[in-house]
Amino acid sequence: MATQPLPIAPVPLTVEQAEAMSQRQIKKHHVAIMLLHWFNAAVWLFELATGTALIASPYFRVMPYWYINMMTTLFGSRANMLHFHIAVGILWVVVFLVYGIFGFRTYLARQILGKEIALDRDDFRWLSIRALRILKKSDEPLPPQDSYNAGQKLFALLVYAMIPIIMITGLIMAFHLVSTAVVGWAVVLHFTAVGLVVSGLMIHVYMGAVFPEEKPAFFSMITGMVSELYAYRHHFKWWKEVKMQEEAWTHQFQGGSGSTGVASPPLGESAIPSVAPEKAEAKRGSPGMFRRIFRSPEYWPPYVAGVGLGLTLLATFVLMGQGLGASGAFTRYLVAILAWVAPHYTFHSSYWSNYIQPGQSPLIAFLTFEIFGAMLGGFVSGWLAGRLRITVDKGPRISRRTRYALAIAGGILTGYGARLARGCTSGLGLSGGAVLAFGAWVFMLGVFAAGFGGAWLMRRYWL
Amino acid sequence: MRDKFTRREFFRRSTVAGTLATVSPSAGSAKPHPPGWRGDTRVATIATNCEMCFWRCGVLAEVANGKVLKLEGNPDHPLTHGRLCARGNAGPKLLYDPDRLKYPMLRVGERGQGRFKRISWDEALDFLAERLAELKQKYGPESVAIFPHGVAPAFFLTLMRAYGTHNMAEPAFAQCRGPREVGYALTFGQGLGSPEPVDLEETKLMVLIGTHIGENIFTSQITAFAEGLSRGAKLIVVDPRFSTAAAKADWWLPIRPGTDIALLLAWMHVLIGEDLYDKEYISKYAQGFTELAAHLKEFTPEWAEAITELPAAKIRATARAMAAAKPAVALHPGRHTTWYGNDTQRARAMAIVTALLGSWGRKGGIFLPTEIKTGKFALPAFPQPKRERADGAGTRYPLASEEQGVTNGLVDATVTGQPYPIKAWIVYGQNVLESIPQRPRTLEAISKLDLMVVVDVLPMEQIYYADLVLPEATYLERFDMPQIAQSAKQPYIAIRQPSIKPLYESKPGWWIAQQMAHRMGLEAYFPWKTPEEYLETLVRPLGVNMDVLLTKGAVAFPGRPYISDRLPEDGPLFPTQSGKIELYSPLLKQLGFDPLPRYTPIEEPPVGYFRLIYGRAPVHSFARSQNNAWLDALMDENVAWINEDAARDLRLSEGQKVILENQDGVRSLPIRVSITKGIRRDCLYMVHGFGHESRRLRLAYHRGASDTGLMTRVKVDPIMGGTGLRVNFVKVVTV
Amino acid sequence: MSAPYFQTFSLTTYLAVSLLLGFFFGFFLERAGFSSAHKLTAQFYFKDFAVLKVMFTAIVVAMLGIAYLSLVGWLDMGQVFVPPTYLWPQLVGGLLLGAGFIVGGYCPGTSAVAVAIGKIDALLFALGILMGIFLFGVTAPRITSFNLSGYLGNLTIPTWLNLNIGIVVLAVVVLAMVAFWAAEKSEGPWKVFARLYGKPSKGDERR
Amino acid sequence: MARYAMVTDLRKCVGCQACTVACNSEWAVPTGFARTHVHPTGVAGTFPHLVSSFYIAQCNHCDHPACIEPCPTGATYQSADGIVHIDRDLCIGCGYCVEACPYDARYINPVIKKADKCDFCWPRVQKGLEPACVLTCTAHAKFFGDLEDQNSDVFKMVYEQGARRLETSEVSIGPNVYYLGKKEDVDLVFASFPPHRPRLLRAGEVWRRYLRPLVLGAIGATFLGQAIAFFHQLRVGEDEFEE
Repeated sequence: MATQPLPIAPVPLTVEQAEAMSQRQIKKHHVAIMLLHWFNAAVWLFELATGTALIASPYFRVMPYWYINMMTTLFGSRANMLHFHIAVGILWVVVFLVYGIFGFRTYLARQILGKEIALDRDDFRWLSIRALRILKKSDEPLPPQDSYNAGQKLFALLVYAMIPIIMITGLIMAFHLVSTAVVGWAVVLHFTAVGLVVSGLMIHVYMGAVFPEEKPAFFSMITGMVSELYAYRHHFKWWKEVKMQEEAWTHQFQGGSGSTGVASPPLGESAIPSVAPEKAEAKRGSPGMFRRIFRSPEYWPPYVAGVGLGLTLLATFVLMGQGLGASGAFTRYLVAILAWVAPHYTFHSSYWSNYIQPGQSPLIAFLTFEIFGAMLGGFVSGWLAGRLRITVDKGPRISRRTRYALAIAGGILTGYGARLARGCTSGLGLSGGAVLAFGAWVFMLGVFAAGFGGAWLMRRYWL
Repeated sequence: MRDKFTRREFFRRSTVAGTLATVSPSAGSAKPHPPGWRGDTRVATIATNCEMCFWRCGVLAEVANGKVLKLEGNPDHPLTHGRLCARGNAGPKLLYDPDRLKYPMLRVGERGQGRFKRISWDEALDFLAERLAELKQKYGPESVAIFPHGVAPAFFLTLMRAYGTHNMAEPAFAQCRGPREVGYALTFGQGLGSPEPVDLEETKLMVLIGTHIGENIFTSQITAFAEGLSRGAKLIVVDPRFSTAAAKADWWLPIRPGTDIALLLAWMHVLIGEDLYDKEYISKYAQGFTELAAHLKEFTPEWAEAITELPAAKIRATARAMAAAKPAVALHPGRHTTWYGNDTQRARAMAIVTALLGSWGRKGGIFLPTEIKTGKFALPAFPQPKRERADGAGTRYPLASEEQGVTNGLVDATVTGQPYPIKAWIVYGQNVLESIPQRPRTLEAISKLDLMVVVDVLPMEQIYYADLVLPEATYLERFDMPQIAQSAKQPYIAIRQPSIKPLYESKPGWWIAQQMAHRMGLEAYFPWKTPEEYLETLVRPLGVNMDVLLTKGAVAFPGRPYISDRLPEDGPLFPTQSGKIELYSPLLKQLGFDPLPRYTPIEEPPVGYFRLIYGRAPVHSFARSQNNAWLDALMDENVAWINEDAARDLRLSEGQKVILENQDGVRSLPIRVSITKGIRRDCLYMVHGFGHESRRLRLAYHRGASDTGLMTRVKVDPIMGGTGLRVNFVKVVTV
Repeated sequence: MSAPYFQTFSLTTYLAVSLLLGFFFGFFLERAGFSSAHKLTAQFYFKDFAVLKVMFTAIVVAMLGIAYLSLVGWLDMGQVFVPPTYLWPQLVGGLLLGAGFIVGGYCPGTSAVAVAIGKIDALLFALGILMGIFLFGVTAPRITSFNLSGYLGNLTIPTWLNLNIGIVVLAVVVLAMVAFWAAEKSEGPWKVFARLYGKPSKGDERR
Repeated sequence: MARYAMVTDLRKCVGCQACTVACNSEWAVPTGFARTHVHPTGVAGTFPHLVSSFYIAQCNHCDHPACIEPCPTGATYQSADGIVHIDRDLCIGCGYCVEACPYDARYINPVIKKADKCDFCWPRVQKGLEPACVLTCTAHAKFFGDLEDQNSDVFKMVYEQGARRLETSEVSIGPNVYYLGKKEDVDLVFASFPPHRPRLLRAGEVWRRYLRPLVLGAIGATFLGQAIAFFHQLRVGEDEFEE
């Protein structure tokens, strides 16, 4: 079957071709996606209905009072309505999570990470032309579209961006997570995100359910299939892709007997050429000052890094009245976990309750945020220097599993030692050393003594 | 179009709608508690009295399944009528204080390290009985000294008297009320007792000399003080500091500290000089008036102005105001009155002014106590101690009370070994390191002891030096000797009964005394099994129905507060040697002291030093309540009041942390500075009871600074042994 | 108003500043190579004294800064936190931490940074730290006496030697110079120690 | 209907904080928080004529409360008798009301994570008991009652003895806690603790200034676009897409 070259744009069809095409059905939506879509639609219906009724403050109100009051009496009390709203919200989050965790690669990856909803040049032109056509400013034909046209892509991007915000802020408000200030912001962000989605939702519903041209799209969300003609007319690039896949599929099984000998490379994503990073770099010409300092993989000379660290330490003393630290942060994270896992034990244990201020989570402290910042700093510096790689630092002569065991054992010793000394190399060594605390220098003596002493015993594991 | 359905309309309708939808009308904040219920738990209400300080206000404890939910004032209490101060309300946080002493502990390691091992009650009591027997045999029973405080040790003192020692001393005398009791007893033949019989709600003029009513909170006294003020009574406040009371005063006299006697003498001079005193009252009841008048010749207001730095006109004006209001003048005798070592003479002077105004036993002045005769147990005679009292009461300090004792006298005896060595201390409910000044001396005394026992509720600093520590149950968990308040306008008997079983292994005082009596063969002195039985015997002669007492918590009796309603069986009006008010005291003359109060100048603070004065805060009791979570949240540390100009000279900024160093070089913990106009330049004021050194008091440890720590110098009152505490000077050392 | 300024910060600013300071802390640590266990442990095998150099430089810079600013009166030392000295717990704690360092390859701060750039062993080291801290929390009540022994309050070296702070600062700077000289000179006489552990392994040059 | 109010007599009040602790105890307010506060004014005036008093702060149950409007869910509402309630089941603890109250009478209870404030001990009053602070006041300086009942203490004190409300020209929303006492004392208290203008949380400000216009703009724009498309479709007619 000779394969004619496929046209690059939809050409007018003869009636027979159109008739044939309209009979054939192409699969557009996977059943899981359809179920998710209608579940989502139902959730949005309930949540919008109760949500707008819940907002009673004139600052935020969107619905008139008669509506708010009607819904209140419907649910018996505003508290019941809130609990209903939260219950549906949680169900929504759980379902999406289940989809996200288990179905990610099969259903959502293609859409989110693939290029299915990525806007390209055609899409932008489509948007501008469509608007101008309605306003009678131009009658150019609409550029070919992917499986989702530009408008649908825009709405999909909006929804994928806003849904996490709505979910997170919703949970924060429902369970008063983190702090009051955060809940205050969550209220505002929740309303904004919902508002923006609603702005897109109107067109989505209008286009889907009301606009005649798009009627097949509406039914495709029920049957999962669209007619080839509709695909050809409205989503040409997607139609072409499906066509090429069909040919490749048939070719692979029928034409493989070697007659033509030339097997056209199978289409599909894997064929995307991957450009080796080194080559990419060379291409960009000689590295400038910024790149040489920050992007080069070599470490900085210790004195320069030392001065940088020293100035940061000084700034910390000047601003915060205390030095940098790390082991304290680990302790607070542990207490937070313990308080969450076994609150009774933590509150009553003589040691852990020292870290708990009544009415404040142990995470709200200088050290916890500082160590988190340190990880960010490390990440950025590692990223700039190209050192971001999931690796393991281990001596050449030992296996990974031994290294992991050593790391954990070393960690336990360090954790215990740090608490005993009330600080670690950064908290007590650096900061204590800078203020010339007597204990700090004794502590550093201990660290280096054990370090050098133990080195001989551990030489097999590191060298 | 604007929704005409306005917001307020919306809410009114939604509430109505809410009701229509048969949701309970007050849907929303906490559901109402039906009577006898709190939320959904059945609640029992137990009437007892409070021990967060020594006023013992009436308290109702709401208890549900073994837990005290809330304390509230007891409306049936004859003195406090349902009112309760901040500390009273914070009782549950003492009961459930995680740092409480939980089980008996025996010292391991050196004294001062505070290292103990847990032992059972039997082991502890056997250990104590054995050591007491050993001490009695080696050094005699008098070698054991007891430092009690409050009502809890009452039964234990009976035990120790039966053991054979009379060396007992509580700070209530030599560090607090001593001088005033002795001064008024020398003048009117009887002391004042507690609650003070000051008729504040009926008075026309109140005079407070160094008494911080409003910062020192005794609930019923505050109610009377406030009622009096709102009825238009005038107020004179004599205080170097602009206290809460001074803020309400019509005359605030910012007197130079230590010169109160000069002011009082000047007042007497004006009252007698301008013939304003109550002539009829004095001629009828007093003697020694002529010697007094002669004595006052040259103590003119002008003379007093030079000493007290108070304008003579103001002294004259206040004297005349008192004369105008007499006899309804309530000259408050004060409560903590051990200030400069001449305190008994000052109390005498205040008593004489009260007499000149004729307000003793008169409406609006100082009313008289009414005796209540309670029942007694026929106990065998207590053994007569062979040697005299070690604390000098009756010997070194002739007029010191032998019933309350002189704490600093006992400390001196232990340090010097004179008149005989003291080998054991039993500190029961007292904080010897916080209430007795000269802390190094007390520690030196403790180092000389063979045995140091502490019975307490909280792990104060002193347990670090104790050999044996016994945990006592708090006032909400125990029976105590009932309060017989004879100095209230309506005398009453009020009981303390447990609202829940003692927590952890803490035990009530009566149980400890009874157990020790069995081990020491002194059962004869405890002829009752249960405290209810004891109470029954005590109350029977009063004809009080036990059930009413147990449910209401207190029963009042008709009072005879004024001279006019005295009955013959109340005994002589003025039980002095002469049977009259002794303006001139022959007893003092006979003991070699000034029969008439005289102003003797006291040492002034050296340049750069302030005189350390101290006082109370409304949310704390002495040094006891700093570890109470609710009270700590309201005031977690004390601050040092410093005059604005003095602070400017020292370049101090508000809230800055400084260290105070006294004349002997002793330094305090860091304390914040509070710069104010409301204190004289030469004084520095701080609230007593902070700067705790006990690491086991997690909320109170090292919070604020300790005034007692800075009191390394005292001036002992020769008449009754009280320790004048306001003789220490401090300078500010910036950190 | 004299530094430190944290009292005047609102909670959000306080936390934001903490985050920012932490960012630079992590950034410089990673820049110095402290995110690699090899670079950190190389120190104990006399191959690369980066740890000593960076830490000592940081201490000297901060110490000079603090001494100067408090001298000028801008930094109010009264409000600066000086870690209290618990002599024996800190000595034993140091030994334990040193041992943990050589066995595990990191210390708490550097392990956090190493985790950030993807080191799995650093992640396990961090989990180890949490376990160690939990172990301490559980055993703390039993070792309180040791845990509080050797308490010398907020003792600083100047007060310990009762020397003027200026002299002590100078001494530390000199000590640092000597240490740096010795580290640089490790090619010289100290090389014998390096030979003790044989020539550097292949993986060493690059990291 | 009633109009409940409270009067504090500063001549009698000695600032002993019994009210604060009794209230905390009655309503299990977490340690470190309180529904009513006692703020000393410190010492003012010139020696020797000095002035000092106490400001007893609590919810004033204002005639026109500033805390009801910003509450997103309408959890806080004012019943006809003037008492401002909080529906704990409906409150999400967002803090808008706390920021809005000019008298800082509200706080977020960290244990139950809801807004909390003095509600004049409404459950006790319903049972015929006095509010906890009024019962325990050692100086008998606090009075609670119905302003519309002629022979109540509060009526006499407000309308006959001239008890005053803490209001300024800037903020006058009709607080119903009145203060009685010497003129200089009450003036000092009012001068030391003026109510601040009702504030909106910064999140609220951002919402009002940027986010709300953004959302309304977006919805408006898409609605407009869709409307035009709809009319266009009507005009052009249903060119049914041949199936």
